[in-house]
Amino acid sequence: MIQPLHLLGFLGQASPASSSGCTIAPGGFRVDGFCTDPGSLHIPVAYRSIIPVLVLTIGALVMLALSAVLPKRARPGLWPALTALVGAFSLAGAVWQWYDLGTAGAAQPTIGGQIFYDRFSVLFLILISIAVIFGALSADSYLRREGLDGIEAYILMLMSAIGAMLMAQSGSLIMLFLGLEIMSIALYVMAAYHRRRTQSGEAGLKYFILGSFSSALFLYGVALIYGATGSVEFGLIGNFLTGNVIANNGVLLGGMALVIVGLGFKVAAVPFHYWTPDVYQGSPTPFTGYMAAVAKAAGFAGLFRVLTQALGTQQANWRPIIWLMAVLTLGIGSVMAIAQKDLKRMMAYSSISQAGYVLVGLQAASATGTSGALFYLFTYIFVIVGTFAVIGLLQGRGEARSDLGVIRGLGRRQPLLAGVMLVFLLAQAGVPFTSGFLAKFYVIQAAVQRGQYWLAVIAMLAAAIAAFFYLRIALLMYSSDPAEPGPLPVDVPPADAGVLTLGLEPIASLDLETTLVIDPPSRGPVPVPLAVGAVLAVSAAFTIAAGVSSFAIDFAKQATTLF
Amino acid sequence: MDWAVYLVGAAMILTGALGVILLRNPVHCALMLVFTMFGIFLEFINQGADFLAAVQIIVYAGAVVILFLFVIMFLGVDRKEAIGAERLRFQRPLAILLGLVALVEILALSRVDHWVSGAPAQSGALKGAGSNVAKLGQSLYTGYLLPFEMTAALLVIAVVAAVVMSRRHQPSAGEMSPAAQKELRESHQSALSASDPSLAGRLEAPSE
Amino acid sequence: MNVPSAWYLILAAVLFGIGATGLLVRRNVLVMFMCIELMLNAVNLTFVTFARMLNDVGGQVDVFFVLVVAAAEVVVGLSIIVAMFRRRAAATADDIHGLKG
Amino acid sequence: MNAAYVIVALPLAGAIALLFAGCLPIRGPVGKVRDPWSGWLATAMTLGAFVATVWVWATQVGRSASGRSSDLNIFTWIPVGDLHVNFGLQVDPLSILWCLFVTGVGGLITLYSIGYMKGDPSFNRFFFYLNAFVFSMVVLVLADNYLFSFLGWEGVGFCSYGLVGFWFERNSAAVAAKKAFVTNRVGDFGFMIALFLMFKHFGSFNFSAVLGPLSAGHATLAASTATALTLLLLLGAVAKSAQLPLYMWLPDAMEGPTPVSALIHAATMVTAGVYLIARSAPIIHFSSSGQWTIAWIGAATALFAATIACNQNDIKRVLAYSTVSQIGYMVLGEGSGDYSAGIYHTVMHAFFKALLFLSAGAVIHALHDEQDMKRMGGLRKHLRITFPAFIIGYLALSAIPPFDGFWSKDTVLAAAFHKSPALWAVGVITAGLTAYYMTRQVILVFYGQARWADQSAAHGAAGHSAPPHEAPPTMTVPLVILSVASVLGWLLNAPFGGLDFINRWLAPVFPAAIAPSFAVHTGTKWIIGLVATAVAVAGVLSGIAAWRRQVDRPALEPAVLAHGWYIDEGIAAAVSGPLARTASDLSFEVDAKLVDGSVNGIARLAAESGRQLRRIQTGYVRNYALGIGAGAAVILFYVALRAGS
Repeated sequence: MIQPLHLLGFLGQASPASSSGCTIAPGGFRVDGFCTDPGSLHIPVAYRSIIPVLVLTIGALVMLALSAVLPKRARPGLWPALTALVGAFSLAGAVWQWYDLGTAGAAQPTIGGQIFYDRFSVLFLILISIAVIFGALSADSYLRREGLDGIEAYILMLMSAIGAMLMAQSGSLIMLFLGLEIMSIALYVMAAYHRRRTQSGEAGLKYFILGSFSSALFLYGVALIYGATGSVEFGLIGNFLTGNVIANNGVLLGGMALVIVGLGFKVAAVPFHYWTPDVYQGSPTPFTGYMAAVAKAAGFAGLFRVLTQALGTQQANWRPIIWLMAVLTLGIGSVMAIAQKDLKRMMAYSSISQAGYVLVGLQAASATGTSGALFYLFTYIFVIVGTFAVIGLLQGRGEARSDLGVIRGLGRRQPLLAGVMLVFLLAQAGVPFTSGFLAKFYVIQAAVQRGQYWLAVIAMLAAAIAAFFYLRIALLMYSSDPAEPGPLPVDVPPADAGVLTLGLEPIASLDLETTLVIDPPSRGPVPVPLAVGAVLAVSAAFTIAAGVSSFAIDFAKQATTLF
Repeated sequence: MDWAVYLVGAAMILTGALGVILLRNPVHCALMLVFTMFGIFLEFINQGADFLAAVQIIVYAGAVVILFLFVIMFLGVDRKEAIGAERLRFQRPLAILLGLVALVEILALSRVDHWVSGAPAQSGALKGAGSNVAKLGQSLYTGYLLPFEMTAALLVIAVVAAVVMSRRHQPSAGEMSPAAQKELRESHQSALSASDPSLAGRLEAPSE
Repeated sequence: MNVPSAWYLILAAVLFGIGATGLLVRRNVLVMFMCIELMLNAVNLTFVTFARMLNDVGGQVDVFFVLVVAAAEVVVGLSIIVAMFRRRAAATADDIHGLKG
Repeated sequence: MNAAYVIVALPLAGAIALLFAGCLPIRGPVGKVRDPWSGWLATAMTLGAFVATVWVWATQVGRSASGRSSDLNIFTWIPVGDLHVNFGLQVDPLSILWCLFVTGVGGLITLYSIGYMKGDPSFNRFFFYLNAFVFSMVVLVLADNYLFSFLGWEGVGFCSYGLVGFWFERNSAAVAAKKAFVTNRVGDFGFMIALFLMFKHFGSFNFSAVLGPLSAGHATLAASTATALTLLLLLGAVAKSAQLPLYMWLPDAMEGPTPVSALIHAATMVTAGVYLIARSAPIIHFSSSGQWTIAWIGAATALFAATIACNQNDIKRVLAYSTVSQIGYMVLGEGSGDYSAGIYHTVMHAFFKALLFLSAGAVIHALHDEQDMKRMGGLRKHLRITFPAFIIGYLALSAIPPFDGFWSKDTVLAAAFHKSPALWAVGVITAGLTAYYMTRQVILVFYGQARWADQSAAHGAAGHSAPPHEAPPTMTVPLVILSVASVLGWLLNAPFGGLDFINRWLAPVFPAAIAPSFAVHTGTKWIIGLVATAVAVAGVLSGIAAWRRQVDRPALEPAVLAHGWYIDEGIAAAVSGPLARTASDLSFEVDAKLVDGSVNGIARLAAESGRQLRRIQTGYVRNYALGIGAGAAVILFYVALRAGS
């Protein structure tokens, strides 16, 4: 059905097999299995492999151009609609890629060996496209409420998606690094986007400093791996390590360790998680959901690529590291979530704990573990984007409240909204008939298959602890409204007033720029905009559907092209 | 000759780096950063990376450090930082210990001089006929074509970010200045402590 | 007489360590940021040295991307810093701890 | 359409309808769908399920022994890879027996609740929970595989959690709910590990795949595997059925409304552990040490709980400890290898304990929520229906012939005697204690001075100046029905005259391959029966002697027993004592209602460690960077150790 598109020349050809290798002529270059002559600048570009990236790039540039042409106060809702449209095109492109690839075997690098065109990456392209659509739709009403509407947020969202896609597809450490930076830098700005909320600025700055630090560590790791193996391309590194035994593999292992640190930071694995609660709490709420979905997914895609494709031979060395990270992440995430008073912060720790399960799947280093982890990530974006969209609705203007009390009595005020939130909470708790149960089941099963009973026990214990606070939120939703004294809920976060004044003169010269509207939510029902409602409905429906049928796990299994 | 250049470069790099982390005035720090850049420049030259050396100077000394200085001046933060005082307990000794431990670990991993494993060149030989610039160019436009194109995304982000972060905001009705926010919070807290002292205590930020 | 490559690499490692330590001990956000630049430069030096040792052009090309990323990071980072510190020039990284727990 | 589906579908439909009844603008005779219509709906659904169960049972009876088991697939959940989970119903004698009394007793109690819960603001919610509970419980027993059964297992736990904390405005209710939740998580944890181990070993969760070959004698199981599985499943059973050492939640669970205590915490849910053990009999058969463990846990729990029951003053707590004790008997029977004896006692216990609880509920209702037996007395003149009902329940529980309890307990004791005379001795002593504490209860509540009168006078404005009144018919009708069942129910498995219906009914489930039959000599049986009766009568007489005239006898009420051997306090001191200040630091929004400073060790431990760990998250970005750097250094150190190998 999509066959005719093959005829279009501009889509390029999938690259021929390069495993046979070729000898590089003196002064020549090895590109994609083609051995170019010295001085040749020809490179075959398989455009089909980067359709979603192209769509997003062109979409972002067109939108920027439009914003210059259109009057300054353009029709509200135009930019989110366009962004969602671009996301939809990218999604369509990714789906086309999925069928274009068919059940091809092992992945082949294309475009100079810089990216892979395989179903593993297409799963992430689909995932990221969905996150863009959801992110744009759920951000619109929030940004308008906060008086932040404008095109920039959407451009940043598209750009970070490009970075994430490049990470997922990356075929070399440099491409991975570049994708990571594109994504992260856009996310730093998104975290700081609510400039009048000092918490948002704080989130952005902390994310930026720690992110740059971890990027530098990551980059040093890349350099060390490059030195040890002579290449930054995953395939070539893998081939080299398969064919050669390095007498002194210290530099290689050091590089591997630092790369794990850098990517572990992005996926918020303990002990590199410190930024997560602060940034998730401070960032504008819909962006938090988007960030949690995309950064985590892309970070894990990168980890899978590096550890299995490039360093698959080093399993004995990296599996214990990931094992320990998984245990710590599961434990600390669950335990610390219990002690939280702020809903966003609690969900941040919850997302840390969820990353632990994906790490369990990763450290199994098996097809089962990988497909379990892919399933986990794919279903998780619906849950986390939905959760933060609900929180965003409830907060009131200026994110006046996000303490646990804001959700009290929601079941009575807005049964549908509460029901949707309940689905998300149950999914995160891993209750059967939601996607969360199957996801946890698969990764734990992968651990059991590798004979790691203790890890399975720890993971289940963490799930048991975590169930406690998810259930607590759920119960809070369905308990009655307390008769509170009037002013109690207006909890202006201390940071908003005090953070930057410590040790300084009292704020004498007020600038209009840090003014913030703080308007706590009313006790009655909050309005649910159509776009957010659609996101919530689709997310909840998917969460249930993926929990009771097997289509999503089939999808994840078919995307497991790494083993 | 090699050794001389190396040693001069190394001295510049280390002096500059130590200067960045030890000097109290941020302007001086920025200038010491330039010093380090020049040291790197020398080491690049010494290793035959002529083109990169030039780019290094143009980008870092010409753009990055200037930007730093510009921001320092713009913010008016060219005053001294009290380096002696450290509010966070154990931060400084642990930081120095950590730096040393990490360095020792890297050296231990490389056994000081076993850095490479004899892997062959994969992207094309650096030595041999042809200029350094030509080789770089060819590699950049063939094997590294996609990353090269994608750096465009970075630049777009940089532009958008600068616009977002520096745009002035038009205040709208109902907005609250930080002072007013603070006042509101205090009034709530006094009201709270009047009604229930234990609650008010808990509303306060937890003890540090 | 050629300088053994290991010397360059050790120099880079030392520079990297100094940069990392500086990030941890300095309070001024701008200086912390300069320390990150030190770390990136150490990486650049490492790449160039490896490129020479391996006789591989790839290492030098990689430096390009580090440079571009560093430039973009500087622009974004400084604009965040400017937005946050415009009115409170003396504020340091330690003054930003409203979010915790 | 098989009627088995109806058993599951009706309570589910009721639960869904009640869930949305609050939101839908359907106008009933009284405004929206609310009391009492939601109660009638729930009752209709549960009794409908009972009718369907009877129908299924009737069709089964007509078949040969081997044809009574059938497997009905509902849908295939996950058909991928090596994991095939079908959700289906296994209709066999064991599951149908359980369904019969779950839906039957459940229907009666739902009916009773209409009167009991009248006027409660959360009337709908209560009946939603009841229907959801019945649904989960029938799923638990009808499921054809362990995983599906586990879902029901979790479901009943959730409903129990919600119902114990139904009046969560009461602090004690919220704490009790949390305690029940945490304790049950410990058990669920054992169950979950058992599931994984089972999957690893058998590659399936299906009863037919896991248990079929074993019970048919086609396969054997290594003793180590069998013991591991048995002990893990036992951990789940122990938590759910409130056996030692995880019994503490059940007495506290009496904070829930009394019908809930009757339904969930006496008749049905707490027997889920008994069901699980019975269902897993083919596995347990291969673990001799597992059998001994089960038997001794049952015997020890029976005795231990009975001693505590002797000194409780709360009318419901006496019954709660008695429930713990009686479930001990059931477990003892199963551990002794006579599964049908344990199940027989389960069914009889469902009748008379539900009766006792509902009667106690009527008493509490009559006295306007008074639960302290020391403030009752003389009620026999006022409660003309409740009193005889309670007496019947009392005689049955005390194992006085010819009431239900005597026959079933006698069967259990015979099996225990066969297993080991020591087990039997413990059982007999417990029987004496049981008769004693029940006599004490009856005397304190129904005889002697009417102490509630002066209490109400002393309390003055407490509002119950009116004399105690008998409950409405919705409450008394179930009492009458259950009374009849408590008098005549034993005929279901009478040891003579070919009346051993339950034994024969269950025979296909426990073939000789996994439950070797044994015969106790008829003479021995007589002696066992006579001894038990003598001991019970002695218990009754000593109870009368001790409590006939006095209400307070400190010598007979040592504090150590009134406080349940100080187990709770001990745990509180050991686990959560040092953590006492935690509560105030937990979310203040929540802690007013759900978290308090009392005995919740595990939750406290987690919360306290979370609180301590929060200190790491200082908010200083440089601290964070240090943490990241330290993490990197640790990993580098690790790879440095491994390098070169």
